[in-house]
Amino acid sequence: MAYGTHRVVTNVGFELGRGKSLALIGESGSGKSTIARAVLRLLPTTGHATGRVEFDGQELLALPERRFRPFRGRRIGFVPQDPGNSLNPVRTVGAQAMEAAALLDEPDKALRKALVLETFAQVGLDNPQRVYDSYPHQLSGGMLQRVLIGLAVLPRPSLLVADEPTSALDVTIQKRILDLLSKLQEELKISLLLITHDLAIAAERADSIVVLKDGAIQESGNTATVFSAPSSSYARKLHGDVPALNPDRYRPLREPGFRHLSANREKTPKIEVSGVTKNFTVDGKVLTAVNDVSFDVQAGTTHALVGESGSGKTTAIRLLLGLEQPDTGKIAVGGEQVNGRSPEQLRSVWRHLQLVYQNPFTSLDPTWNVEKIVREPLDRFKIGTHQERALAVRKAFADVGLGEHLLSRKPAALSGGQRQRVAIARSLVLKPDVIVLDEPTSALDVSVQADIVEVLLSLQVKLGLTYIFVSHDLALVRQFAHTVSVMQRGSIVEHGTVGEIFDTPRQPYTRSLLESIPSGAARFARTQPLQQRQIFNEEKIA
Amino acid sequence: MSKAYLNYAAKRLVQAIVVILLAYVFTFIVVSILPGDPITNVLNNPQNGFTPDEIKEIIAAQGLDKPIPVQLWNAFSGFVTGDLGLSMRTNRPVATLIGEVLPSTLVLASAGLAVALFLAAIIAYGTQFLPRRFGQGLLRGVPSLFLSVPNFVIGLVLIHLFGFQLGVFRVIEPDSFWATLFAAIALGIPISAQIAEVLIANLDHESGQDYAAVARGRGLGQMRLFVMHLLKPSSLPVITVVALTIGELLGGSLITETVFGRNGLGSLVQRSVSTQDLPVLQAVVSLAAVVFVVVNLIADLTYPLLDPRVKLLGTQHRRPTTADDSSLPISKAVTP
Amino acid sequence: MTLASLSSTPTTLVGRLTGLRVPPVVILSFLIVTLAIAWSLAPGLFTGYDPVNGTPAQKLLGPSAAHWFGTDHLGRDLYARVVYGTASSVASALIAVVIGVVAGGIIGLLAGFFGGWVDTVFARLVDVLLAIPKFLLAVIVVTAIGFDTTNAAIATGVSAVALFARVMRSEVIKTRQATFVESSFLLGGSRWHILWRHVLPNASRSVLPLAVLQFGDSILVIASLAFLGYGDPPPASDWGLLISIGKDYLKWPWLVYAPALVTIATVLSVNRISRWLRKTD
Amino acid sequence: NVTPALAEDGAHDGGDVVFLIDSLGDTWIPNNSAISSFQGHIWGHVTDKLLYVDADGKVSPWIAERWEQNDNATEFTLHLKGGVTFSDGSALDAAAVVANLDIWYAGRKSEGINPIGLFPKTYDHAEAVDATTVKVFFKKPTLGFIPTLGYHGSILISPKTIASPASSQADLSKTSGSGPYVVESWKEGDYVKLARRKDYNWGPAAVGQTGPAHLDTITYKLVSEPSLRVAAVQSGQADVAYNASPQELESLKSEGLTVATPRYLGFVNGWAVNTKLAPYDDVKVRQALQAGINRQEIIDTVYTPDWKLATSFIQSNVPGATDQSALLAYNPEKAEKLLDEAGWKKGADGVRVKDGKPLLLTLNSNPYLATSKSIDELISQQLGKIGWKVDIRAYDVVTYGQKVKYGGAGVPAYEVTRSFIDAGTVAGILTNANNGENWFALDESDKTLNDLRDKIAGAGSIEARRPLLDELQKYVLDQGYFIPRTQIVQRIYVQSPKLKGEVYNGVAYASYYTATKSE
Ligand SMILES: Nc1ncnc2c1ncn2[C@@H]1O[C@H](COP(=O)(O)OP(=O)(O)OP(=O)(O)O)[C@@H](O)[C@H]1O
Ligand SMILES: Nc1ncnc2c1ncn2[C@@H]1O[C@H](COP(=O)(O)OP(=O)(O)OP(=O)(O)O)[C@@H](O)[C@H]1O
Ligand SMILES: [Mg+2]
Ligand SMILES: [Mg+2]
Ligand code: NI
Repeated sequence: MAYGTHRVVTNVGFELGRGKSLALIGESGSGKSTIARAVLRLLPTTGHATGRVEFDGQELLALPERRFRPFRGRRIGFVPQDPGNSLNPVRTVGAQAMEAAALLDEPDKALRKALVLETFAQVGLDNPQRVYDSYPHQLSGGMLQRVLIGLAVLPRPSLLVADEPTSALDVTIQKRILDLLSKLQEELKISLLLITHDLAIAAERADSIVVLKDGAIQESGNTATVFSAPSSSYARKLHGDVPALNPDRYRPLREPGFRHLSANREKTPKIEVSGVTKNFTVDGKVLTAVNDVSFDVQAGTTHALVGESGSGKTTAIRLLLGLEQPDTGKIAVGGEQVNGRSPEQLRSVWRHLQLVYQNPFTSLDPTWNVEKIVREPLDRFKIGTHQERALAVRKAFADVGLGEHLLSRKPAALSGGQRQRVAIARSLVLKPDVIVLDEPTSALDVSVQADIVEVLLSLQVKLGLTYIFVSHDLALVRQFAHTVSVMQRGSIVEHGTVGEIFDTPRQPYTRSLLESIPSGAARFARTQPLQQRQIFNEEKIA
Repeated sequence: MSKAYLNYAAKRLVQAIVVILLAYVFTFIVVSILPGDPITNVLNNPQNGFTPDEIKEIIAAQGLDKPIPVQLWNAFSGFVTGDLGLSMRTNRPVATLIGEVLPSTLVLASAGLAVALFLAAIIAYGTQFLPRRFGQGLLRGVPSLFLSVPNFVIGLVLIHLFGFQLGVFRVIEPDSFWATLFAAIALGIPISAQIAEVLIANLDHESGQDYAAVARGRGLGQMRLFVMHLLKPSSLPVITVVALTIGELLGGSLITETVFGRNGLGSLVQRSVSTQDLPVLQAVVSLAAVVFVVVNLIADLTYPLLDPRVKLLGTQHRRPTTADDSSLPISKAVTP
Repeated sequence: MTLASLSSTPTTLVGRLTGLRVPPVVILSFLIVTLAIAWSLAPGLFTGYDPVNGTPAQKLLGPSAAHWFGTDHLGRDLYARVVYGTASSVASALIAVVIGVVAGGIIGLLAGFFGGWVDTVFARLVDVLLAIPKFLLAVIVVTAIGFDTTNAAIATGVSAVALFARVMRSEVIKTRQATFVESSFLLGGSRWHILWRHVLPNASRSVLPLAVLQFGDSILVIASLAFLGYGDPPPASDWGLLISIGKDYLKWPWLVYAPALVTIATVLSVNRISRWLRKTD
Repeated sequence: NVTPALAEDGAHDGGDVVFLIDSLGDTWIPNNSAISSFQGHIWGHVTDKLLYVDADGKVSPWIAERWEQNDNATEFTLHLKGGVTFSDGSALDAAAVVANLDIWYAGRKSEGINPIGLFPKTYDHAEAVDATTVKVFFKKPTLGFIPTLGYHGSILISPKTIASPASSQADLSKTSGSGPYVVESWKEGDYVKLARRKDYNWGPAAVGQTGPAHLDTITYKLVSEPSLRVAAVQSGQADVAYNASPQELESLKSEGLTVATPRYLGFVNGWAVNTKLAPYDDVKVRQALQAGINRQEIIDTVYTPDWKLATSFIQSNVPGATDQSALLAYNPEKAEKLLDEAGWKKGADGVRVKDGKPLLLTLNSNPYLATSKSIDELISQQLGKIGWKVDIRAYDVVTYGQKVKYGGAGVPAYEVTRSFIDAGTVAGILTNANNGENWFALDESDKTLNDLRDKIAGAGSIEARRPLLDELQKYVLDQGYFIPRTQIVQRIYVQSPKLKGEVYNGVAYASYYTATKSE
C-alpha cells in the first residue's frame, strides 16, 4: 500500500476467522489505519493498495467501486479512530443513523427508526431518543463512540473493523466500550479486526495478534504465544517498554528519590501548595476547577498528579507556575511565594522552575531552529557569554540523548520523541531545581516514552531535580513517581507514596481508576496513556 | 433562541451602528481632502469670466467657506435624519439622483451575484464528479484564471463579441435583459472565482474529514455522499464570503457600468468623483457602507442559526474555516 | 484553525524550489514572473526600440517579426512600450502591497496582541475600511492625492489595509494562544520579545501567500484605475495605461490584447505561486 | 410646410434618431449648462436664439427679425418675431427677452445660477418697448453684443422657468424653451429623449426651413467609450456617434458612414505662452518654439486630412482671420539657430542647457480634448530633436481647472481650445486691462500690443477693425506669444448614411432640426 509514491505498508498478510478477533498493534504511523482503510477501500484518492483482500472467498481489491459498495456497511462495519470527527457535524445523529439503517432490508421507515433506537439502547446509551435528535457536538466523546459502534453493528455485518475505538476516551469509559465490543462480538457472531497501539488491550481482547512496525509485520500469531514467547526483537522491546508489565524497571534510578523522601521528612519541602482553590466563570456559571488542593513535594523526588480528564490537574500546575492566580490558598516554590506575583516578579521564580508541556510540538516555535529554541532561556535570562551558552545548549542536548546534527533543524523535521526531548533540553539548560511535566509522554509511543522516562530519571539522580508529574497513566506513574495525589473534580481525594496508593487504595475512585486498567494487566499489564487530542484541540480553539 | 444568541445579536447590532456612523465620518474626512469642488471649478474656468468677488459670493452662498467640522456637523445631522442634501454638480437632490440609479445597480449586482454563485457552483461541485487527473485539474485552475483577467477586459471582449459581432444585445440599451446578463457575467466572473475557491477548499476539507470516510464506510455512493453530507457544510461558509463580496459587487459595478454604459451607482460615483461632487460621493459611499454592514450583520446573525457547529460562548463566536484567510468570517476578525 | 496548522513545515523559498517537487505549472509561473522582473530591471536588454519616440509614419502596424506586438498610434513599438512599462506596473503593485502589508500588519499585530481596547479601536477602524467598497475608496483616494501611478498604488494599498489587518489579527490571536508563546514567557521572554520573535514570524507565514496574491490583485486594481483614467501622464506605458489607450483604438485590437495578455499572464503566474506557497506551507 | 430638402430627397417626415454622446454634462440649469460641449446639443434643439450664426460666422435673423444700434454701439433695438411661444404656452415676447437678458447678465448667484460668462459685462439694462420690441442699453461701446446673441450661451428660456428655483431648473423636464423639440423624458447621466414640437414654425431662415422638424424623436444617449459609440453606429444600433477617435475616421468613411468635422469659430488649438516664466521671457526661445513644431506631422499622425493647418491663432473661418502661414512653417534649423543664439547649448544627452538648467517645457494636457495627450507626445518628440526636454502632465477636469491657469507658475504654455463668435473678443484676452484675461502674462508691458488692443476694442465698425486684427495676428505670432498647433475640430460626428440634412452652426453643434432619416 502506498500514498502517492510513498510506500507505507509492505507485504502484510493475515487471516481472521469467523467470529474471532484479531488485534493489529504497532506504534503510531506503523500503518495500522492504512490497513483498516484498505480493507474497506476507503483510502484517500492519493493512496492505493495492491495484493489481495479476500472476504468470504471474494477478492475485494479488484472489484469495481460500484460492485464493492454493497460490502461496505452491510457486510463490513467500520468503527473509526476519532469519534469527534466521524459524524457529520451539521446533520443530526439520527439522520446519519438512518443512513446505516437503510442498509437493512426493512422497507418501513418507522420500524427502521425503532431499530436504530433499539441499537442505541443496546450500546448503552441511556436516552436513545435524545441522542437521535442531537447534533454530534452535543454529545460527549464516549457517547459518540458508542453511537459509531451502534451504527457499525446496526446492519449486522459479519466483520467489524475497529480502528483504535477507545484511544480518544477516558480510562473509565474505555473499559466500558471494550466490554461492549466484546459482548456484541459474542452475541452477534461478528469477526473483529481490532486496531490498537495498546498492548494490554490486545492481550485482553484478541484471539490473535499481528505486530506491525514501519508497515511490515514483525510477528503474528495466537495472543498467548506472542506474549509469552515473543520471537522478534521488536516485540520483545515493546514488551519491555510497557510500564504496566515492568513496574520496577527503573528501581535503581528511583532509589535516591525515596531516600530523599524519608531523609527530608522534617525539612521544609521544595514545593508547598496549601488550600488552593480556583474558579472559572463560563457562561455565567461558576466552575471550580481546583478545590482546596494541598500537597508538598520534597526536593529530589517526583510527585505525580493523576485523575481522569478534566479533574483539574493542568489547572493545578498552572497555578503552581503562577500562570493563573488562585482564588484562595498559598503556593511556594523553593521558599519563594508564587501566588500574588506579577509576571515580572515571577521571572526569578521561573529561573528555577520550568515546565514541559503535554504536546511537544505546539510548545516549540515552528519558525525557529532547535538550537535557537534551546538557547532561548539563556538569552532571555542573560546567562553566560555567547560561547558558554552554545556549550550549555550542546550539553543539554547530550543530556537528553540527542545528536548535535539535529541542532540546525526546525521542529517540523523532528519526530515526536525528539521534539519532546528538545522541550526537555530547553527546560534543563537553565539548570532549574524543579521541572513540571504535564503529561510529557502522552503523545508518544511506548518505546519513545520509555527512553524519555529513563532520561528524566537519570537526570533527577544526577542533578537532584524535583519533578511534578501529571499523567493519566497509572502504570507509568507507578514506574516513575515517588508520591502521588489522586484528583477528582478539582479535589485531591487521596495521596501518599506510590506503594501506598497502588497497593492499598482507600478511595473507591482510586480503585475504579486502577481497575479500569485492562484486566489483561494481570498477565501483561496496560501500556499507553490516554490521548486527549480531541479535547485538547477543542479547548484551544474555543 | 438562547440568551447567548440574543446577547451576541445585540452586541453585533451595536457594533454595526457604530461602524456605519464611523464610516460616515471617515468618508466625510476623506472626501473633504479632495482638492476641489464642482462649483469653484466652473467658476474658475476663465471662459466663464467671473471676477474674484463674484466667485467668493457664490461660494459663500453654498456654505463651502465654513470650517470642515461645521460642514461635517451639518451634513451628518442631515444624514441621520435622512436628508442627503443637494448635489453640487447637478443641483438636484442627492436622494433623487441615487433613487434614479439605484434600481439599475441593484439589478446588476443581484444578477452578478447570481452569475457568480452559478459559476462557482458549477466549478466547485464539478470538481467532485470529474476524473481527478484531467478534467478536474483544469476546472480547479479556472478560479485562478478568472481572478487574473481584468474586469474591464472581460467586459470589452463580451461587448465586442456579443454586442457587435453576434448582435445578441444592443449596446445602447444596457438595461435590456441580454445586456444586463453580459454585464452581470463580467461583474460576476471575478467574484465567482473567490466563491469557487472557498467552496473547493471547503469541499476538499470536508471530504477529507473522517466523517466522510465513515459515511462511505456505511455504503454511501459519491453522489449521495455529496448531496447528503458534503453540500451543506461546505456551502454554509459561502454565506460569509458572499456577504463580504457585497462591497466588491458595488465597487466592481463602477467599472462594469462604465464599460457597458449602464447608468448606475458606479457611474454616478465616477461622474461625481471626476467633478468632485462631495454630497453625492458622501451619500453613495455611506450607502455602500450601510449596505455592507447590514448584509454582513444579517449573515453573522443567521449563520449561527444555520450551522449547528457554531458555538456562542458568551459573545464569542466561531465559524468553521473557510478557504483562505482573506475570506475569514468577518466576525472572526472583527469581534474582539 | 486546528493546532495542526501550526505544525506545518517551514522551509525557505530556495529550499522549496530545489528540494521539493515543484509542479511544472509553478515553474512556468516562476519563469514568467522572473521575465517580468527582468523586464522591469533591464528593459533595454529585451528590445532595441525606443518606448517614447516612435516613427509617426509607421503608426498602427500589425504584429510582425519587426514589431512583435505591432505599433501604436504614434508609431511606437508596442512590445517596447510593454517592456518599459513593466517597471512602473510592477513597482506600483509592490508599493500597494507594501503599504497594505505594513500598515495592515501593524494594525493587526497590535490589535491581536494587546487585545482589549486597542483591539476594539482597531477592529472598528478596520470594519470601517472594510465597509467602504475598496475600489470606491481607491478612486476617491487617488482623486484626493492626484492622478499618477504611484498615487494609484497608494490608493490601492490603502484599500488593502483592512484585509491584511484582519488576517494579521486573526493569525496573531491564533499564535498568541499557542503553547510556545506561553512557554517563551516562562523562559523569561518579555512581551516585546514574544511579539517580535515569536508572534510576528509565525503570523506572517500566512500573510506571505496573501501578500503574493495581493500583488497580482494590485496589478489589476491599478490597471483598472488607469483604465478609468487615474494613471500616469504620457509617455508612461504601464500595462493598464496601454490597455486603456488601446481601447480607444479597437480597430487595431492588438493594442488592447497584447498588454492585456501580458497582464493576465503575470497575474495568473503570481496567483499560481501564491496558491503553491499556501499549499506547501 | 414643405421644405426644399424634403422635396429633393423624396424623404418623409418621421423617424427616430439615437445620438451617442460621451457625457451629458453636469447640472441642467440653463445658464450653467448652455455652453457645455455636451448639453449644448440638447439646448440647441430645445431652445431658440435671438440670432443665428452660421458656420462661417455670418449673423442672420431668427427670433429677432431686425435690429438696430446707435453709432457708438451702446444702445441696441431688437424687433422680435410675433406668435412665438414656449412649450409651456407662454409667449416669447419682449418681456421674456428682457428676463432672459437679465439672467444672462447677472444669474442668481445665491442660488447657484451663474451668469453667462461671455455675456458682455458692459450690459446696463433692457426695456420692453412693446410686445415685440426690446431696447438694450450698455455702459460702454459693445460691438460684440449682436454676435453674442447667436452664441450658444444665449438660449431663450421661458420666464416661468427663469423664475423657478435652481433645484427646479436643474430638472430638465421642467424647463421650457421655444425650440423645435421638447424634452420627452430624461435621466441624469443616462439619456435625454427629445420629441418634435408640431406647432413649431419660427426656425431660422438661414437653414432653409422654418416649420416643424422632420424627425419624431432624437435621443441623446450617454456611452462613454468612444470605440463603443462608433461600433454601435457601425452595427446600425445608433445613428450618430459623437467624438470618435480621429484615427478611425478614414476607415469609417470607406465603410460609407458620414463623417463630419465642422470647425467652430474661435481660437485655434495652441498654447498661450507665459512670458513671465523663464526661459519663455526670451523672444528667441518663443520663436524657436514656433518654428520647432511640425504641424503637418500632427495632422498626419494624430488627425486626418479633415483637420486644417493653423494659419493664424484664430480659426480661418472666423471673419477677420488672416493667413499667417509663413510664420508657422516648420523650420528646425531656424529653431536650433535661435536657441544657439539665446545661449542654449546642446548637452551630451541632446538636451540644451543654459546656466546649468535644462531647456524644459511643461505641458498640461487639456482634459477636454481627447487627442491632446497624443499631440503633446508627438510634439515632445519633435522638440526633443532640437534639444527640448518636454514634461507632460495630465489632470482630471477639476484639478486641471485648479492648477492650470493662464500665466500660472509651472504653466509655461496654456493649451487653448475656445470658441467665440466675434473676433473682437480677442482684445479682451491680450492684457489685464479692463478685467482682461492676460493670456501671455504681459500685463501692460508690451506697448505695441496695448495699442492694438485699445484700437480694436474701440473700433466702431467691422471694416475699421479688420486691418487692426491682421496686424495683431502677425504681431502675436511673430513674438511667439501664441503657438498654434492645429485648427481645432472639437466636435466629430460619425453618422449613419440614412441620416441626412443636418446643419452645423458657428460653434459646430449639429442641429437635426432640418434632418431627415430614410428607412
Ligand atoms: N493520506 C495520506 N497521504 C500520505 N501519507 C499518509 C496518509 N495517511 C497516512 N499516511 C502515512 O502512512 C503511514 C501509516 O499511517 P497510518 O495512519 O496507517 O498509521 P497508524 O498506524 O494508524 O498510526 P496511529 O497510531 O497514529 O493512528 C504514516 O507514515 C502516515 O504518515
Ligand atoms: N481557562 C479556563 N477557563 C474556563 N474553564 C477552564 C479553564 N481552564 C480549565 N478549565 C476547566 O477546568 C476544569 C479542569 O481542567 P484541567 O485542564 O485542569 O483538567 P485536566 O485534569 O488537566 O484534564 P486533562 O486530563 O484533560 O488535561 C475543566 O472542566 C476545564 O474545562
Ligand atoms: Mg491510525
Ligand atoms: Mg491537562
Ligand atoms: Ni464652447
